[in-house]
Amino acid sequence: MVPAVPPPVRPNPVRAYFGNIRRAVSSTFEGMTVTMSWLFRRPSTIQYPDRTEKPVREMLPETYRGLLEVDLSRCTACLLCAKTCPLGCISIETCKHPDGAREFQTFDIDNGLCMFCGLCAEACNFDALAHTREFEASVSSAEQLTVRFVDRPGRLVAKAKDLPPRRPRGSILAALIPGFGRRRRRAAPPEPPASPAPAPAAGAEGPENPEGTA
Amino acid sequence: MNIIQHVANLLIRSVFHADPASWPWTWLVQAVVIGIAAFLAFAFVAIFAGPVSWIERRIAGRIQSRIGPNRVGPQGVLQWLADGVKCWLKEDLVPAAADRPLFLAAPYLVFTGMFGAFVVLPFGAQVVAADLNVGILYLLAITSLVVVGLLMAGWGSNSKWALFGGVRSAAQLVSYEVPSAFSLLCVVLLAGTLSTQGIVAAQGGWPWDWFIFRNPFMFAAFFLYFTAAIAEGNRTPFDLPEAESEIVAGYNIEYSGMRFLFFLFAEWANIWIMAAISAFAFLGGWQIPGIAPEQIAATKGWEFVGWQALSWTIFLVKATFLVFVVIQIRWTLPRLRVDQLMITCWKYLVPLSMLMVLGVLVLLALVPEGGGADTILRGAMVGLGLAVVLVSALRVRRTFRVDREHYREMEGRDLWYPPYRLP
Amino acid sequence: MTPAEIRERVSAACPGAVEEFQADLLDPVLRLRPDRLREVCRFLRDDPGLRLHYLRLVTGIDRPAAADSETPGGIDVVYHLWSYELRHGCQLRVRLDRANPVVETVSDLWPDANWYERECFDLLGVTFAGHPGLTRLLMPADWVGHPLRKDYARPERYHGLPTSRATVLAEGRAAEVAPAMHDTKAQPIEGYLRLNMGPHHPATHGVINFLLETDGEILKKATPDVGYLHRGIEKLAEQVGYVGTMPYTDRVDYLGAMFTNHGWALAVEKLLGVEVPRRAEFCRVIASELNRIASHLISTGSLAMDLGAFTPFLHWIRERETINDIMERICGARLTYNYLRFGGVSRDIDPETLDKIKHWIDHFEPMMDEFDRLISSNEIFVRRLAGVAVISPADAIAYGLVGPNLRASGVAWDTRRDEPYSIYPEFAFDVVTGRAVHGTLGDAYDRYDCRLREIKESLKILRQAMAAIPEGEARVKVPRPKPAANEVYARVEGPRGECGFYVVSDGTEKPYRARFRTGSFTAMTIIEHLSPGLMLADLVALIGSLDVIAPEIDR
Amino acid sequence: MTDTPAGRDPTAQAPLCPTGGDSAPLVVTTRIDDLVNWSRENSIWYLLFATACCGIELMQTGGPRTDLDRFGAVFRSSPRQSDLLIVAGTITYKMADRVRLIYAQMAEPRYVMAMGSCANCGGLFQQSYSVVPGVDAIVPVDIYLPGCPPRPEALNEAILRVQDLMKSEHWASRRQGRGNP
Repeated sequence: MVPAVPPPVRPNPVRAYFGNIRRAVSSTFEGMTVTMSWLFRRPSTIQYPDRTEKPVREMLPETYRGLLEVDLSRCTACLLCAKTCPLGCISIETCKHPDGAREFQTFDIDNGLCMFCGLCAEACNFDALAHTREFEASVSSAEQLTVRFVDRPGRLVAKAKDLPPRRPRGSILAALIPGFGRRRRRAAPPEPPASPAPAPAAGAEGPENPEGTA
Repeated sequence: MNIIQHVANLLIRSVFHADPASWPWTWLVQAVVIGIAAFLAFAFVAIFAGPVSWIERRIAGRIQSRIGPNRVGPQGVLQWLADGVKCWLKEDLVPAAADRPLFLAAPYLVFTGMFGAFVVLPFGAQVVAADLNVGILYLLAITSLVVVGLLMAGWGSNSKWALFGGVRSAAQLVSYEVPSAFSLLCVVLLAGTLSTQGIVAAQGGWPWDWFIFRNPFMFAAFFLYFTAAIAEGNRTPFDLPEAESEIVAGYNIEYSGMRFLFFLFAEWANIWIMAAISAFAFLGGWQIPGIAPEQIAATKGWEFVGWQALSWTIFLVKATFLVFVVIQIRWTLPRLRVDQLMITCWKYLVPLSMLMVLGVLVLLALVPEGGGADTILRGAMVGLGLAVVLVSALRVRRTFRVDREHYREMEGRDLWYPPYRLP
Repeated sequence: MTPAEIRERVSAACPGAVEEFQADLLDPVLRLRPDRLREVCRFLRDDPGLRLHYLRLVTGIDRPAAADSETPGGIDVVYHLWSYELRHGCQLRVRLDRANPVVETVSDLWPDANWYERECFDLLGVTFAGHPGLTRLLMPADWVGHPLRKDYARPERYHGLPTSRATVLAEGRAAEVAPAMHDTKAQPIEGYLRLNMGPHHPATHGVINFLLETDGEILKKATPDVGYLHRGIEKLAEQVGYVGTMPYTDRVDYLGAMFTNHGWALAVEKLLGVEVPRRAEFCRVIASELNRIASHLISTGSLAMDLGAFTPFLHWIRERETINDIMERICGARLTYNYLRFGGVSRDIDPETLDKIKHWIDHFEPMMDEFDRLISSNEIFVRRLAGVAVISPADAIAYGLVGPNLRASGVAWDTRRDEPYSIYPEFAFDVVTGRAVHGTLGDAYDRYDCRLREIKESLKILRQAMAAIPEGEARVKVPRPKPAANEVYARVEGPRGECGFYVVSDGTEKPYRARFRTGSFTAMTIIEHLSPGLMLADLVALIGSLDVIAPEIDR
Repeated sequence: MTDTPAGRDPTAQAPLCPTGGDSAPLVVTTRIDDLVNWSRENSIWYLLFATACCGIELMQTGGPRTDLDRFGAVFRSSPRQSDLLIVAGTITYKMADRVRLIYAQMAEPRYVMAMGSCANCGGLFQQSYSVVPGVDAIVPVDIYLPGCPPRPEALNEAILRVQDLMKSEHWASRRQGRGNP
């Protein structure tokens, strides 16, 4: 198992001298032909953000774990995600109305704290909390790192029985973060919905109506 | 008579209507002309050193399968300007514990050493700031001035890493002076003069008139000189004074802003200078194939200017090609260790360059210039040069043919990553 | 030889030394009397029938007395021993007094115990009598308390820096108080130049500090000073539970996150007794081998970069980008995969991804030849590495080197083959060892060469695995893990060698103690031994060729 | 919507950093500002300060796929020559004073980016006994970049964000406004 170390071989000094020169010259030459050949190949750079064939987020696979996003219209506030998160970067608060309905006080995800491990999205049974393919979220103050998903007071907690279809991933974040996704390429074509599920008509108009408020 | 005297005399005759030989203010006019020439040279250095940095970054980019600066101006050509302006306006820090005078003066000394070399570079038949009769000696001497600056920077920074860089560069430059001097001695032996213009004049426009293809010893001497010059210019594989992974940034580690810019400036310009020296000493300089310098001198007016411009272009193209080679070497090779650096110099380059001097001497005695043997020798050497070019072209082609076949195979398949492609 | 047989021999040779033999544990343990430890250790190492030359791990477990129990609390110090020649091992343990834990050092028997014991002293406060330099290893020298003790309380501030995020936010801006530079400096040697290489240095592969004593370019001594990235993952594992630790293991070795995932999953699955579906095993192997290639690309490329050649590094980065793309498809992240789950993997690998892996392998193989032409056969590169920092096989074992570093010294040991786990025995691949291509056996070039050849072996495994991948489920549902009180040591062959997870459970949802045994930690210990006489540039080559990364050392 | 050459929509930029009271600078000043800011934003030399996982992504960002060199951003090893300190990774208490030292050694104008969760707020190691909860406890941070680690394009975007920040500045404001910690 443990081999003996062979003694170093001492070569003929004259042959070694000229051998060194020969090897130095030939290996330098070989290396330079390789580097030269790269001058004739096209670079593999993707020219983010503006000179790409399509936005980089669309090149990413569906499985990519980007920024977290919750579709509150599907969230039953079961708190599974918040419990699963090893860090506690999801904070959910609800309050109960006298008429029995529960409404969201806060649903914050601290992007600064999040480690994008995907455990919370895995825990979510209703496909409400999910990773998007978004990644552009640099901000200039630490407070802005927290994304507050409850955009207005009185947003009701969804019932597990009748859930609306999931809104396209990324569309909620885009509505929430000012200047989000501003690194668009030049003359971006109208973006197709990212998920195969058809976007509900209600999803298109601003802060949309969750079911059951009427 | 060099161009400065020529212009000064012209000025004195036409503007002051005096005889330059007896007029008492001749020296003043000459001084003014020299000043203007120095400014022009400075502008040239600036305008050249900057784009060299851009060229280097683009070439490095392509070699590394990326793009390099392409956002500032068309294809990023103004990148060097942005870097320059930014560095200029950055805070100029002097470490509290630094040796202030040395620290402040070092970049300028390095710059002076580099800039002084431009005085004797023959850009064209009539375009040389001063055609010294000891041109080569002057070149060797003035480029050594750089080492004083680097040592000052290393010592004055009061940083151990900088000190390492400074000492390394001192040892390196002093050592590599020897093989480069010996290699240039071969040129001097053939040309019979130390004057830079004389050396160019001793060659011709056609490749078989160049010193590099004169005989096998000159062929080897060119590569020896080129290696030594790379070492003197602190370029990879000899970039030990600023070896990033060993001594962080070497002698310039404590420099910021404008002073650091001067170091960079000197580095880029140095590449060009050593390429230019190789070009005029071995590759025929500004000589135009088929036209003798006397014929150009005999022309007048625009024709003269045209020939001049052509000769400058030829010189610049040769030098720029060598700059490209230096850059390619830099992005190919790893770095030597300090002891290997010294071994390379003293055990390989010095004896070999001495051998080349001996060989050139022997051939000078045995093979008379212009004889049949000389012609055969030159033809054989040009053939050798062509063979080197051909072999490397074939190797390059083979290298990326493998890739092209692969790419053809991949073509049409839905790849979500962009494989690099042939253009 | 089984642990029980080893116990027989020890009892025969050192009567009365073994207090207890805990055979019911997954990895049986010999509990020794603290004052007989050295005697037993010497016997275990030197006895021709045992030859336990490799000290795998030394660590401590704090066991404070429970409020209601009568048994006194104590600190256990655990020693894991192994013999490469006889393929057996055992675990020793001594129980020390919690108020004054003192035990004799074994650092003169196994040199890698030096750092293990320093870490134990640092984090648990165990004093090792006779240790040559028992100072803090990971924490700053002026740190108060021993963090891995169960009753450790985090201080409010350290040198004016708040330790909670809330305080930082409340104070609004960067604190003005400058923390004093902590002083870890050993005494400078008279007549030599003291250089501080790191912790922020381009060649130290992360935040590691080297205190160099140099005579010009030649080193008198290089002393590594680590802990600049000590993030207390082991303590956090005790807080977040088995499931929550999985993403933390990603950060133990960010270049080989799949292996730390795998090791952790193996350990917990052993504790739980969970069977993993076959398809999941294939998924694990495919992802692991891709990750091994990615890690070796960084390590060989950055070695070239350390030696001044930047282009090869970027070429490997380019190839790595493609692996990252594949990884993104497989598990959703580029670097911190968090792919494995207890009882499977988080997501099955779809056929399209397998197809893309195949394409990539086809593309990558010619690239390896090109890389060889560009850098591996380059004369300067060879000369920089050949014959530099030679590690003899005996030294490699004694210092606890693992993985390619060990194999480069000629010791053909690969956990995948020799202590098989997962489905590795089903694949045909070679265990590459150093072959002294250009210099001496065990030099820096051999380590580099081993890694390059291992990439080829990984490609072999990948092809076989992709051809043989069965249909089926990639994950069985495992309830929230709550293993019974037990101990386990699980190991996988990571890109930096054996990646071991020593987990002590106590019947709750959280591990009682977790200790990650990583390859870089022991690789660092040998640097001080190898450094005298090297040149400054050789040290860079040595660090690069050992392929150490900071989080693996510091965890 | 007008697109700038870099393809960014200037109207969509959120206010980044208050530049001070001089709301109506002279035309000449603006011109100088334009030139200076142009040079600064196209020549961001960042310090290769890779402490942990984010450091790998930092290297990848300089690599062929994302190639920060396109924007004139290259890495320097010496803090003296760097404009941007990218804190890429966890900062422990043992490391904290070195970060401060590195920041102090940088020449003005200097910028700091906290890359990744650990630098933002301690991230997943926030509860650890040895990790500084956010690099903004040590040095003033200009840009926070979430991600664990952020992908190279995200870092690229953050660099563009630094460019925006530079664009909105008066050329001398940095020297006056910031103190040496």
